[in-house]
Amino acid sequence: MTANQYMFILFALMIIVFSVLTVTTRKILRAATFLLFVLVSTSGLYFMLNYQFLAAIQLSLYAGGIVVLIIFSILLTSHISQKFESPGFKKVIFSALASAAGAILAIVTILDYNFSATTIAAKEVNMNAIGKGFLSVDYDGYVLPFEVISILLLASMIGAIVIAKKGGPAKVQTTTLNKE
Amino acid sequence: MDILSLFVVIPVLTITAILFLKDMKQVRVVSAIGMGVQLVLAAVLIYMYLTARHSGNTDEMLFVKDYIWYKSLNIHYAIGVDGISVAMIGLTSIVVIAGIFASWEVEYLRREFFISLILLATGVFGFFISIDLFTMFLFYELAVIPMYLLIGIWGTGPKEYSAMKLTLMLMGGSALLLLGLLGIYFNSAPGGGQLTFNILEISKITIPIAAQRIFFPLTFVGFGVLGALFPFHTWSPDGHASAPTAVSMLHAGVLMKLGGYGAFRVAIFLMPEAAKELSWIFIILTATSVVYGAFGAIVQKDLKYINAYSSVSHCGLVLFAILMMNKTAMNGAVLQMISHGLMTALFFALIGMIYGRTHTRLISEMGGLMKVIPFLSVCYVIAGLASLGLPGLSGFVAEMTIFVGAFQHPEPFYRGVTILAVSSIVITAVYILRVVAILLLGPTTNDHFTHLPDAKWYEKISVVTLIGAVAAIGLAPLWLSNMIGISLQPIVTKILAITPF
Amino acid sequence: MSAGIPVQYFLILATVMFFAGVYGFLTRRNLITILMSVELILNSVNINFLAFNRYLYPHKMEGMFFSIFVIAVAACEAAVAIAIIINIYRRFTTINVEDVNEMKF
Amino acid sequence: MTNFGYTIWIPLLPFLMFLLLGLAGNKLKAKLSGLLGTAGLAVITILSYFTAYKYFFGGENAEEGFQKIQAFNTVWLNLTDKLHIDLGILLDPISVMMLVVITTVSLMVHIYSLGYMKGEKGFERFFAFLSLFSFSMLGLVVATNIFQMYIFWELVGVSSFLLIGFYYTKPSAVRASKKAFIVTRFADLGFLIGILILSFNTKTFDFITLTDPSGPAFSQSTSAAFMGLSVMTWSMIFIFMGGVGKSAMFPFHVWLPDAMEGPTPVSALIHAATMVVAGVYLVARMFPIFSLTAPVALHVVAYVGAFSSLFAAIIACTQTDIKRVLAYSTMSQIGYMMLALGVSGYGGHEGLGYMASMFHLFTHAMFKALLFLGAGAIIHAVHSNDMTDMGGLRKYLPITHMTFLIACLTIAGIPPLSGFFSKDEILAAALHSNKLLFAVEYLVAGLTAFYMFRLYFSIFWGKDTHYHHTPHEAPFTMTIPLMILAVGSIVTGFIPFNELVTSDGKPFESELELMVAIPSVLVALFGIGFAYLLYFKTNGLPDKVAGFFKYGYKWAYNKFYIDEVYIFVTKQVIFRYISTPIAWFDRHVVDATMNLIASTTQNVSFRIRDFQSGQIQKYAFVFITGAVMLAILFIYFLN
Repeated sequence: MTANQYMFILFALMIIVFSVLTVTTRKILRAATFLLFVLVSTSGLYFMLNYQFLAAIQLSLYAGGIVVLIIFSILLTSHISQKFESPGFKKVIFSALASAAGAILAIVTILDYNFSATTIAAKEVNMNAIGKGFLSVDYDGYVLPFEVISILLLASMIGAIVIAKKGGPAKVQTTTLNKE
Repeated sequence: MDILSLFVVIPVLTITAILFLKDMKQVRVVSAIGMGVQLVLAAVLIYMYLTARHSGNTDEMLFVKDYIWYKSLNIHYAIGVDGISVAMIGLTSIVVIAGIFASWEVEYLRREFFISLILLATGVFGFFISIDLFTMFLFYELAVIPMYLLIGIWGTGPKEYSAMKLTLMLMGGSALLLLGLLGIYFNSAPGGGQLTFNILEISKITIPIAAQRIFFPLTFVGFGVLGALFPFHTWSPDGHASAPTAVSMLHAGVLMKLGGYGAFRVAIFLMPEAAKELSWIFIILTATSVVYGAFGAIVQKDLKYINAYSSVSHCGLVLFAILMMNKTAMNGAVLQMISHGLMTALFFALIGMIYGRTHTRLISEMGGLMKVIPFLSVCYVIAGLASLGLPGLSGFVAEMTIFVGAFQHPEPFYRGVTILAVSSIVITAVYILRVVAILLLGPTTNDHFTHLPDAKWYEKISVVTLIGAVAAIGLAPLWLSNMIGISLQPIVTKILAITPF
Repeated sequence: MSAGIPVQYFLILATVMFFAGVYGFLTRRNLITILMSVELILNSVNINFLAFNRYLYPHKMEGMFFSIFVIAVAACEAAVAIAIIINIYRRFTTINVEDVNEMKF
Repeated sequence: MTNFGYTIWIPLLPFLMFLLLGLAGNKLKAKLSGLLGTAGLAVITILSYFTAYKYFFGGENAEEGFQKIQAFNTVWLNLTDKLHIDLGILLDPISVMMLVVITTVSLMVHIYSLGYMKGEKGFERFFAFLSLFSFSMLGLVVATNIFQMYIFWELVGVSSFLLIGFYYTKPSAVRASKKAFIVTRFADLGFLIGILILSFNTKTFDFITLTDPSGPAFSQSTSAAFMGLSVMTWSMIFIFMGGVGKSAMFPFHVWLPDAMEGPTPVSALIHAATMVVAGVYLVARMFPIFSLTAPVALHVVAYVGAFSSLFAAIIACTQTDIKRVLAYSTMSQIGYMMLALGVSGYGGHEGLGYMASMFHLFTHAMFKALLFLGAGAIIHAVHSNDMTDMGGLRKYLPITHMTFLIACLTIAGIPPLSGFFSKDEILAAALHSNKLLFAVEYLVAGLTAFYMFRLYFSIFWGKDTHYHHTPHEAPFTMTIPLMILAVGSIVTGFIPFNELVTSDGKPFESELELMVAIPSVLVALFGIGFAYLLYFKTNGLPDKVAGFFKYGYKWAYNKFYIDEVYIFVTKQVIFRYISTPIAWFDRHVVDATMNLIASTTQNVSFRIRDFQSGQIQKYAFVFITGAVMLAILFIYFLN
């Protein structure tokens, strides 16, 4: 066993264990913490796959951004000490069965399939290539999705503000009340 | 622009004009003007048609125009008229203008009311000028939808129920119809080649008999639902009873004729072989309609129900005559459509006006109205006499043409059924006279009714227009009958050419 | 760095993560935990993309770009979702999906 | 051939008058509209007399008999290639005769009405309807084809309906008008079916073609048969059914007595002189077909006529409403005419019955109109219809008395009044063909004399009733028509009908048969004598006689309960056992089926609504399970 195999096993175990814990723990803040661990481990996998840029994004955006956002919303909406009531037995069984069946099917299929290793030389993924890829209109160029995603980000930003802004129907109601 | 498209364009322009009106009082004036123009246009069309025929134009359809609007399915906006369509357009324009005047005093959502009414008229006019099956179907649906709104919003009594029932049953009919039309479409080129929706082109070929046996009943029943074919007529009493006056007029007067016209133009014309083979089934159904509707009308208590059942009876006669498949009977069928359209519109107009005064439609609560509102009462008697087939009014002409035509059928079975249908004239007399006697004659029973006002000017216009048309057809039917007769020639030729299977 | 690890391992790992997310999506009642489950699912997809890209098509960059976009979309989605969740909380004082059934007939 | 084109104005003028009075009547002064109507009719009366003179004595026809002349004809409606409805004017002996009858009686009635209806509400409406009736009746008699006849047949039915129901606020009048229309309408159904069968077989409506003994109607006579009778026989029987209805023969007579609810001039015009004889006219019009191809149908005509005349005469003896007595008497006399047609043959002296029938029609129109108008004058004076309220009126109403007596003597068949001659011809015709019918008619002759004089004595003699107002003689507008008609009743018997109106248009010889005439006069005198005994002075005899025929009297008084049978059929059978179940069936079976389809759809959708629980996790579960299952299916089973 080489070192990177150990590393892989470590990350894999962490991901599996914490994923399962994320969806089963009955305390919400713990679930968020476990999710953070999963995301961090995933970024480790990205390093192993030699996608450093992506791993960095994973760390900063996911682990640093989204999880924090989630924790904030947890703090806004839930009592930290509150434990969920455990979901119904039937629900657990059936969901577990469905998920397990899906997982087994997928795994069996993956193992059945003969992946042929490629001999083509790997392309160096450096920042230069990524930058060019984003802004190029050639083959391997992603300027259109880039633009689209930027619009999407803007839209969701505005959307999030509008939706979350205090008011809406409730506010109209209060003002009319005040008038009276 | 060709004259036929104007029949669709003018209503649309009227609707647009109404949309931008500020003053609600102008709405009805604009509607009346728009539909008045339409009436004049119809007169011009009849004149142009007769002139064209007189000058020796023997085309099956005149004023034909053809624009493609959906290429991949070969759907055209194809229009053209023959004598039958021209007659029906004339009928429609008369009934529509009478309907506009009859609803002169609609207060609630007046703008929307007139828009729906004219939209309905647009659908009807479009239906009559189309010679492309798909376009025809489109206009047909266009006519049915406003009906739902008109009954559901401006109706009386259990209007939501009635509107829903009427629309759903008609939609059910049009579902069958769509199947039938698509069936025709996919069989329109049995030898290979471009499929078509064009009636004239389809009529030149013979649809395979196996397909006809499936699609003839579908098409016929689909149109038959609208034509109140037994046992699919039950939307008619409820629908009419709940509908506002003008809508009853348009519906019974014009929309039900779409059924008869379609059954003739599509079902029989395109699939005569199956029609001949299966006619006995529908002959029994329609003859049942005729007698059954008349008997049903005898014991009704509500004026509109009486008239609805009588419509079932009279419209049954239309389909009955169409199925006899000879020139005279079909001529009678078209005449009956026109005649029934006019006189039933008259009936509903009068019922609406009487209801507007007495606030009841139960005949048992009324009596002796002749003394109080003589004008309306006399008109009601005239309508009744037209309905029971008094010579000199249109009903007689139509019924006699049908009876004589149907009795020329070579097979004794059909002649026997004809005698059954003829017997309806007595039953009709019974229920008409019953109503007239209870409603109008005798002493005035209810004190509240002793000071009712007689007809206003717009009501007089509405009623007199219709009576004038009824009497004109009744007194001088020859030109109309000939105009229709000439146009029936192609189908008669087609029927005569049928080789029995 | 990935030498000696077959591609299947990555795929199996992603599968497990994916179905863990699915399980969470099915069983959780709290909207935020459901959102977390969705994040898990998205993550597993990313792993797959990258693994395929690295092992089978190392001369291309589609997998990586796709992952970047997925992450971006996930970020948007999380922002909007949390906004909605907070709004729901204000309205109903709960974020339990089974209690939020105004739209049900 | 002489030009008769102007005859188009004979029916057209009343029609224009109807439109004028009907549309603008309420704007005109009542008196003016009455005068207008009368003047219009006077004009066409003159035209008709002129036509009759020109036709019969124009000198061109006498040699080969009177031909049928089509004075005017236009196509009104095309039906099939061969069948078309025409409107036109056909002149032949019977139509010309009818023109004279109708215009004469109608003019008399118009003049009479000017006085009788004075001050009534709806005066101009009355004259409008009278004009409509005159138009329809004239159109009927001059019809060139059977369909034209049917058209006007319906129109006279409607005018009759309108005039019976003239007093529309009176419930009994409304009922009577409704009854008259529906009963005759039912009979017309038979007429129409007859026309359909006839035209299907002969391919023509035209009278000239139809009645031409070498025409298509006759070549068809041996064709298809149904239930033992030929098609022509069936069609003739059906057509005769129309005649039965219009002429109030048994069993369609029930409407006629009730029709007396109308104003009396109307009864005189429509229900005595003109419209009710339309049935006789119809049979006469179709006579060659009846006689030559459908003798069975002709027998039906004879027996129906004979039975009706006897039936009506018996009922007439028991009624007390004077107009009803006259109505039954009308029915009885029309039965005579029908019988005469039924026993007649075609051509020459064989056609004696035909001639007699037309002769009687002519004389009957005069004396029956006179009787009704006289009755109207009486009613006008005492304001009652019931003869038990009357008595000794001869002192107050001298002119009415004299004319009424003349009419009674005429109808009883006392020579030399006109009724004697025409009745004698009928009896002679019956004697030559059917002894049973002959005997029946003798009996009826006696009964007729009896009930007419019962009426006469009860009204003008008998007890001296005390009246609230002293009855006074009617104004001259009413008495002049009475006198004119009385003169008509006296002199028309001397018209040589055997030279003018015959079955084949050729004159034949006929003389008074004393063997028939003398007994018939004796029978009539016996009837008169019996009536004199019973009713000349008030005594208990009538009650004793009634007691003697106890049940017979009761049945006859109640008109043999035919009305009750009709009421049972309409009220019970049609309303209760046909219409009500059909209406119920429609609502609770047909419509309920439609509603069932709707409610089933609704129920099903309520059931399957649970699948759409609104719970996202359930959806997700179903989605994932489905996806997994589909994956398994595609990977392992469909690969």
